[in-house]
Amino acid sequence: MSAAILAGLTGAALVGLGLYGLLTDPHPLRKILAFNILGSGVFLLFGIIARKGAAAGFAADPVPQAMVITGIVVAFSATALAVTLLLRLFQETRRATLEPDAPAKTPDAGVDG
Amino acid sequence: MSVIQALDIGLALLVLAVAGWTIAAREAFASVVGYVAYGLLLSLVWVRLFAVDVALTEAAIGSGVTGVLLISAVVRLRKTEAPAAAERPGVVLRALAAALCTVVAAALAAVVLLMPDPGATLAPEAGQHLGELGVGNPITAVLIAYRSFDTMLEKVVLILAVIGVWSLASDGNWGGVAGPRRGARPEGALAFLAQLLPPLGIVVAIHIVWVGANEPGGAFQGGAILAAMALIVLMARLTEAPEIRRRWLRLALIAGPAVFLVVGIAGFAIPGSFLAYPAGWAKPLILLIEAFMTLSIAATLPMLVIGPPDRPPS
Amino acid sequence: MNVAIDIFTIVAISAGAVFFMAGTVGLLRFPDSFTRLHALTKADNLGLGLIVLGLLPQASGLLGALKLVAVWVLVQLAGATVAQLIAHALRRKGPPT
Amino acid sequence: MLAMALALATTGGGYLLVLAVIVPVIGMLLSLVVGGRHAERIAFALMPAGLGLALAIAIEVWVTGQPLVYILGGWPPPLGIALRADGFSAVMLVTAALVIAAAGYFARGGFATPPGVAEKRAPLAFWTLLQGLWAALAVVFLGGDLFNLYVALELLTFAAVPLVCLDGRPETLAAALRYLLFALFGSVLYLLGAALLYGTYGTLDIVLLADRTAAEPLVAPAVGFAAGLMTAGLLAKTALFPLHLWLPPAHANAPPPASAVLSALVVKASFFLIVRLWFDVMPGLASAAVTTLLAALGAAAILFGSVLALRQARLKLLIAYSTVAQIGYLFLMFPLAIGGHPWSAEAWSGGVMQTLSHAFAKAAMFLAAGVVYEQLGHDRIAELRGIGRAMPMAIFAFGLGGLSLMGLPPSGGFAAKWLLMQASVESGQWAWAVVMLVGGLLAGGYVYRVVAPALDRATVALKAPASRRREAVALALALGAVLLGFAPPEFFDLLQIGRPVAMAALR
Repeated sequence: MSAAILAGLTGAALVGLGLYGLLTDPHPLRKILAFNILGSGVFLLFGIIARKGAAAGFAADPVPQAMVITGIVVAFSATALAVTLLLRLFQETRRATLEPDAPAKTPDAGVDG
Repeated sequence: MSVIQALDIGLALLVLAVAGWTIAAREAFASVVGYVAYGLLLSLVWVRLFAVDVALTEAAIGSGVTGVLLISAVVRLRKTEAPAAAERPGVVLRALAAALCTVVAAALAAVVLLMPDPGATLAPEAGQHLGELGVGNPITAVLIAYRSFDTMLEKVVLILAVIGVWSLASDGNWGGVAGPRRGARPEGALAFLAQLLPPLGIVVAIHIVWVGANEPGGAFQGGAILAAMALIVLMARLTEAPEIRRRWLRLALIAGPAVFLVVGIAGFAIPGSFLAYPAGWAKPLILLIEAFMTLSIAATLPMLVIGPPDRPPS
Repeated sequence: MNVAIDIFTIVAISAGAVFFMAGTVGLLRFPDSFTRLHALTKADNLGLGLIVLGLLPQASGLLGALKLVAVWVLVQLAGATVAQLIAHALRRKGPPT
Repeated sequence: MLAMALALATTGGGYLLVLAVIVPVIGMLLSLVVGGRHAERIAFALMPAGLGLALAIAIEVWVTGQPLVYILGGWPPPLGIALRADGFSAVMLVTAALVIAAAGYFARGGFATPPGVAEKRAPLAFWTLLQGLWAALAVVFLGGDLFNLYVALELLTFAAVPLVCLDGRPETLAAALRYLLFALFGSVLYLLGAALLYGTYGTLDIVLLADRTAAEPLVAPAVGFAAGLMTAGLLAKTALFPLHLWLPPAHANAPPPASAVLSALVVKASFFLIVRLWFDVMPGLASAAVTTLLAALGAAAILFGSVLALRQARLKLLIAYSTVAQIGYLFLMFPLAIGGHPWSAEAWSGGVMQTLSHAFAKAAMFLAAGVVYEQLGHDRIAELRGIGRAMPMAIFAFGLGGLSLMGLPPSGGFAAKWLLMQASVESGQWAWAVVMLVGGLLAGGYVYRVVAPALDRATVALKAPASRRREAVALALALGAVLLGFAPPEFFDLLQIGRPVAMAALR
């Protein structure tokens, strides 16, 4: 079994694990963690595709590898925005839940925000 | 089975075990610690896939900077774990979710295994133009030349994320020092490290950006190391974070995409195409863009980690 | 000559691995956090030191050797700092458990 | 083959596509650096430029009768990235420019930096994010590469989510976080599909992919799986039933100009990519089962969204649920417009028309609701009696928008639903026509719930003086939705330019 096939299987399993965490864990921070694991599984699949594209003296196809670098940076900024939102939500409500308790309680503040 | 193969399998199992721990751990803190270890192990997998550039990015950003962000968040959110645990779906739902995820993972594994090997590739095309670009690292060529539009937009994504994070400040604190108010000065050991490490880190970062043209490395990896240095200095409270209203901070944030755009628009005039480099000028222009991208990334990442300002401007 | 260098490398790295092993066993078996910390830092110190020492003769040129030493020094610094911080945090929390 | 060669080289006027993307990017970067009240000024200075560029692109596409292409950096696909504009992209760009300009004009004052203050949080965030969102939409409508489109989707998410919670109330924060998680989930599935496509074909360029999928008689399992993953991810972002849960709280709680842009444009961006995927990239894979499933979900969305809209107590939530329903109509075009049937062109025009007219109508309705809220201090439907006198233009705008949602003439919504219904009758797929009729009746119900009491002869106590300017903005958008109903035949010719089946017939 080559490293690439092994990495492909690992990537697929990571996607499954991340998906499970995203679906079942109620805590937003754990959902964010699961999203990151899901994402890294997807990146690994790019990695195996790059490895299978070894040609012309390169050990791997650089195009998908470059896409992964872009993807990692985007995933980080997504994590940062989500974590900051979550911390702010906690600061306001002392809770961290996505269930909108009473969305109709105070309607929006119009455009004067 | 060779030793290398056994090591590969061991590494894969370890990665999966730590990922499973991250998902299943009872306490969120343990889960975050697991995630940081997971990121480091994953970088080893990337090395095994002949993707050293990705391994560096994963270790620096995916594991390192993300780890700092998550650990500081999990400590502040400790009180919310028990109420959230009560919302956990029942066994039946979880079993259903597990079944669904298993099916997806199995299908994905099958699809990936069935893909042709050697598969479709752009490696020959990517390699063909390295000479005219004057760079030896094909990944740098993809990021700063062939698909430079992606890279430029991705930096805009980072800036929008900073604006999004800042927008979560309260009105009165707008313009103030970025990040939460910190308590007492931490112990001497951290301050010692924060004085010793940055000079070394800056040298390493510049080295990584510089060699990035020909070897693994580049703006993202180097910028992430600089960002880590900034974060250590901030954590040791050797200096305050800048106020977000500062013009120089904002210039540093946008420098990368701005230089990218200027070079790109100049391309309209000289080689005749947006984002194209004039013959013979590719290498210096790529280095120029990389330098400013590094600066912008080094400014952006700490802003995303430390969060919105928590006190009014002075 | 080459054989002697290779044997030196193998011996040094094996010794380093033993220290890492011991450190891991200590992490798992020691009774409280302070002693666990002690076990871990020793493994970092000596284990990594021996491995780097073993790899030095195999390094490609002076720059490679310097990088290896830099890795060791950086891990030392980070390890020592983190151990300090953890120990302080533990002391704030109360007596060792 | 001719079409292939055309799609891989820069065409005349192609530079307009680059400008359409970088003008808002430059505006966003400048606004952040200069800061303060200049952010608003820069946004306003660039809006006419953006609209002009969008119109220039539309005219260029219309005159040449061919899609515009720009090869970025001189690196042709598969290695490089191309920007392309066909008829659909061009009209979406114009619509985006108009709706964003209207929302911006509406937001003036509300998001102004007061005199004596160097910079305020909400205004700076609003004007920079609005320009970021605009840039993201331009890339979505013009991008020719699936990974580039992934970056565009992320740009869109990062610009849209903070807009939802600009006022910082807890329920908006929860809504924004939920929106963000759904959107990220959608992006990651999309990216996974893109990875599988790259692994199979070695390119992510839409035209090259279309050529390669068409050339292969048998599709690899990876391709089918990729299409499923990408569609599922994009559906989560489009909020098609049953993945709509995030939409009502997010759209109903955002500040009105943001709600208008989110409902009118942002959900359409991911819909646009679903259309690209199934019509351009892999039309061969769009079997009857796939298109029927999409349309069935659309039909369920129409019925479910409309019924829930009928039951809402708050005006903005009603409008948000109406968005859930109207998104459903978009998906009815899939079984009707795919393939080269005589009715396909009608269904395609109908689908595009629905996208455009809903954008104008829904933006008008959210802005009208913003006026109502601003003046009453609430938006409880039960207490709207008599507001028609206090703010006649806003209620008129709401009613005209509603007309378009119901599909009554004269309106763009009527044209859209008429075309879709005609196609469903001609193709013998009667069920969709019935759903559209029922949906129209239900829409009539929820619009009546608001308009009838508003026109009552009662007096209301206003908290704030009426802003005629804002009412006029809402009315102008609603008139846009009506005007679409008078679109000349040439307009429909424009929509057909670059339609994949039409191109295939040309080949």
